[in-house]
Amino acid sequence: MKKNPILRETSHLLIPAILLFALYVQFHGDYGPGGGFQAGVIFASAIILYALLHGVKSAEQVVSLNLAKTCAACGLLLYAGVGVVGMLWGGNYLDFNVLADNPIDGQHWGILLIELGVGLTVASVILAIFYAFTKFKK
Amino acid sequence: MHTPALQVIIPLIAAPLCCLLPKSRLAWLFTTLVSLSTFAISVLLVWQVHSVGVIDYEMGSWPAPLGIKYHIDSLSAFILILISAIASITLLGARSIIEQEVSHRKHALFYTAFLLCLTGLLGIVATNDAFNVFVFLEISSLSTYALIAMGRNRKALMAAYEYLIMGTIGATFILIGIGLLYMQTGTLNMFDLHDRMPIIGGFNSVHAGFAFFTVGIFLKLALFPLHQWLPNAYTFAPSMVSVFLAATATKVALYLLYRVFYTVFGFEFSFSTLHLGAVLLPLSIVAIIVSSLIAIFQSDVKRLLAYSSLAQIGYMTLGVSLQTQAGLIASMINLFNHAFIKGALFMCLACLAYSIKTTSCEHMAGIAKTEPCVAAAIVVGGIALIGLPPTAGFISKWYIVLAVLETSWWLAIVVVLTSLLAVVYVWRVVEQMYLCHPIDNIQQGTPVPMMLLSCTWVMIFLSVYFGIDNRFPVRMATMAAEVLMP
Amino acid sequence: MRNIFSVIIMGGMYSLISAILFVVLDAVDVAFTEAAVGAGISTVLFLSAFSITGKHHELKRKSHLPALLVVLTTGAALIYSTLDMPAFSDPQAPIHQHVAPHYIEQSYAEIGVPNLVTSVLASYRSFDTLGEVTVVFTALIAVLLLLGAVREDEE
Amino acid sequence: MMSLITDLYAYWISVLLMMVGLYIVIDHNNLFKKLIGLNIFQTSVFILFISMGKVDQGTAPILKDGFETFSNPLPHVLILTAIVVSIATTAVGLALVVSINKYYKTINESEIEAIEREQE
Repeated sequence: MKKNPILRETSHLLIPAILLFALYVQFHGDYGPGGGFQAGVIFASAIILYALLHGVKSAEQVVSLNLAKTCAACGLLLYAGVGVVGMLWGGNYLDFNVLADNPIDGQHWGILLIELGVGLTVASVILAIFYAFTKFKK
Repeated sequence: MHTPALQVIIPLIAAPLCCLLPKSRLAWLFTTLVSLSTFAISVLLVWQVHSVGVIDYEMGSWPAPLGIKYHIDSLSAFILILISAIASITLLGARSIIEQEVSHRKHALFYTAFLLCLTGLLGIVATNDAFNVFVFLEISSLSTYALIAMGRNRKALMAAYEYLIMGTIGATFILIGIGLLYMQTGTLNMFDLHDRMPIIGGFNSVHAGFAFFTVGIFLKLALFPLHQWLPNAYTFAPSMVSVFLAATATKVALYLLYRVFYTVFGFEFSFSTLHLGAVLLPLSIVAIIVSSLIAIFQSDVKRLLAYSSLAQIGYMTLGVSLQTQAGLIASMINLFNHAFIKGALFMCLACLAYSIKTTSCEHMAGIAKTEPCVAAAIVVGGIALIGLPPTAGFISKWYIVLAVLETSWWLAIVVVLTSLLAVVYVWRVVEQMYLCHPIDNIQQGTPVPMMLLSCTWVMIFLSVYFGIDNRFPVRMATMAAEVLMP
Repeated sequence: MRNIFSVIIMGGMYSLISAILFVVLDAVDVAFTEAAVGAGISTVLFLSAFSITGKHHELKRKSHLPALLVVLTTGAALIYSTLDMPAFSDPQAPIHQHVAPHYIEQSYAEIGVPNLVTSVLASYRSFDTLGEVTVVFTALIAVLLLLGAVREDEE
Repeated sequence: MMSLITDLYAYWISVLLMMVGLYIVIDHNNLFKKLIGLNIFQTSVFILFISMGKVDQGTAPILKDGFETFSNPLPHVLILTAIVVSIATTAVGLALVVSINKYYKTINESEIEAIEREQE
């Protein structure tokens, strides 16, 4: 696939659109279908598409396996950390009501942050698993 | 107080941190500290349960059927302290042997997987939400598959794959069971499920849900005839993983059995309406006899102990099948004591694996001369496994025989006779160690590191200590049985 | 089917069709995920694993009886369980009574998010979702343990 | 009888699919196909869950003016989690299959068993 010019050119058009769509899904999850998980999958698939067309090596210059692993850990830490913040500010674990002055705002902040954590972890885990498979030598 | 949440959250947060650590020794130190702190918290929980009674903790401050609730009663606290204690002792001794058995670059990931497994097991025990159990079950299972596959023999991969297939079928069956119950009750909280169990109509789904729970839990518990995955998994896993799994994984499945059949379905429904006892009793007896017989003919001691574990699981379910409070107490005491005894014995094998690089019975010939400390530990552990005084194994057997005598005398004879089978397989190993001459001259192995040896002896000490002073497990088991069978 | 490649593609199609089914059953979030994960990512993973292992000739099992027995028993248990289930899409079914009405009626006042799935997923049952993210993370750790480091050994 | 079929056909379909998936898992020799069967089995369980949550005349559970009946959101949430768990299991299973293939040069269960028996 690497040598097919049509595929390569279309990918230049497609990949930014896919990334943008991933961000839309991430932040529009409160109002329509979507959320961190779906956004993460779409985000990862854009980079996987890039890797398929331009080779895993050049994709790894953008996001390396190690970076993906670190991001996955950070996403999980972000999620768990939001819960700890709720605990420190006087609520139970994962209590979002205490995150802001009124409960509704607190819930919004909490959901936004944990969805970010979900998206980050899912995108980087899927990418890292894809790398691990493609780089595996028989 | 946030103790119930912290119990699970601390290892959960520690896992992603651990995988970022660069140095293997640092990862080990970090993991050990984390598991020691979970142990401290579980001690605190036991103390709290003792002084103030049951602890409820609402995740996200949402009340129970809406959100997820943690519920720590004496049963949960009992199992939590068992898991975290075993994890701590295992990890303290684990560094040298893991350095030998697992390739150096994988260490940080290996300890991360260990922490995740610990998180999963603790989460299953602490939670009071049926679906949450499924999620944490999968966390612990997935990390277990990876840990088993780290064994050096390529058979470890196949063992892990088999376990993955069987374990996933089991978990999916549990998921179907949860779905059927949820359909008839509209809730996922365990107490709520019990209260809203349909009185008229919807019996079929509840019965089928019961059946799916039974098969799923039996698969995870490795109860005969669903045990095929266990011997290979225990035999080919890295030594320390065998120690941890043998001492905790099936115990958590047994906890799940108590919870589902006593708390969710209720004693009356499980045993009077649906005759769970009539299913459990023959399966337990067959498990005890068949597994003990197979254990006698094993040439690898690790596999021998795996089959002996299957027999011990039989004793635990036998206690449940008696349908009395005494039987339930006996089952829990067995669970607690066996975790330490089997953990200790597998740890002895870890010492041998470090020293002479094998656990096969014939290579252990004459080991008493070169490794006297390890050989002595195996003898004490073996005595506990058979159930002779003054070890914890004796207390287990004592309680089970007493409970069995309440119902029938011939069952008591079966229990005593099958203990004799244990004498046979333990004697085979002891004879090999003390009375046989070494088969060749490669016996002079690497000396066992102090840390590993002393942790082994701590486990051995505990499995003798709970035979002399059995107040803690007996009191906890009695309290737990009173919660389950009021 | 003998050809693994077509089996994988058919598996992807099965996921895609079930995603359509989920849309029909009003579960748009689930459909979205199933299409992205079941039809997308899992097919990609299967294909990349397949490209490593390559083709192997098939061996048939001699006896299908044990599998058939297990499957028929399971199926019979499930059919039996459906017999007194509430009718499909019955609004009076117990599943729609206890907790669900609270989510539908109160959640906007309590959380302020119109997508009920999001508010249940990210707030009421956010601890489950934390577990879910941990499962994903566990999968990464397991795959790296199995594949990543093996490669490094050889270098 | 007729009402039984119209009431319950949705569940029966998912039961049938589950049986197919489970059969593939247990019966097939090829480690790949076992995983695909596991996927089918789990996806069918998801269909069962989602069909439980459907309400007659209901719409997707997203609040909007003009809609009053919504399907039950809780099964959707549970299945979202379960889908993630299933892909995680698949990924780990595939990693195992690939490693098994590396060390045994085959992914047929009976061939692997034969290799092991020869060694002993």
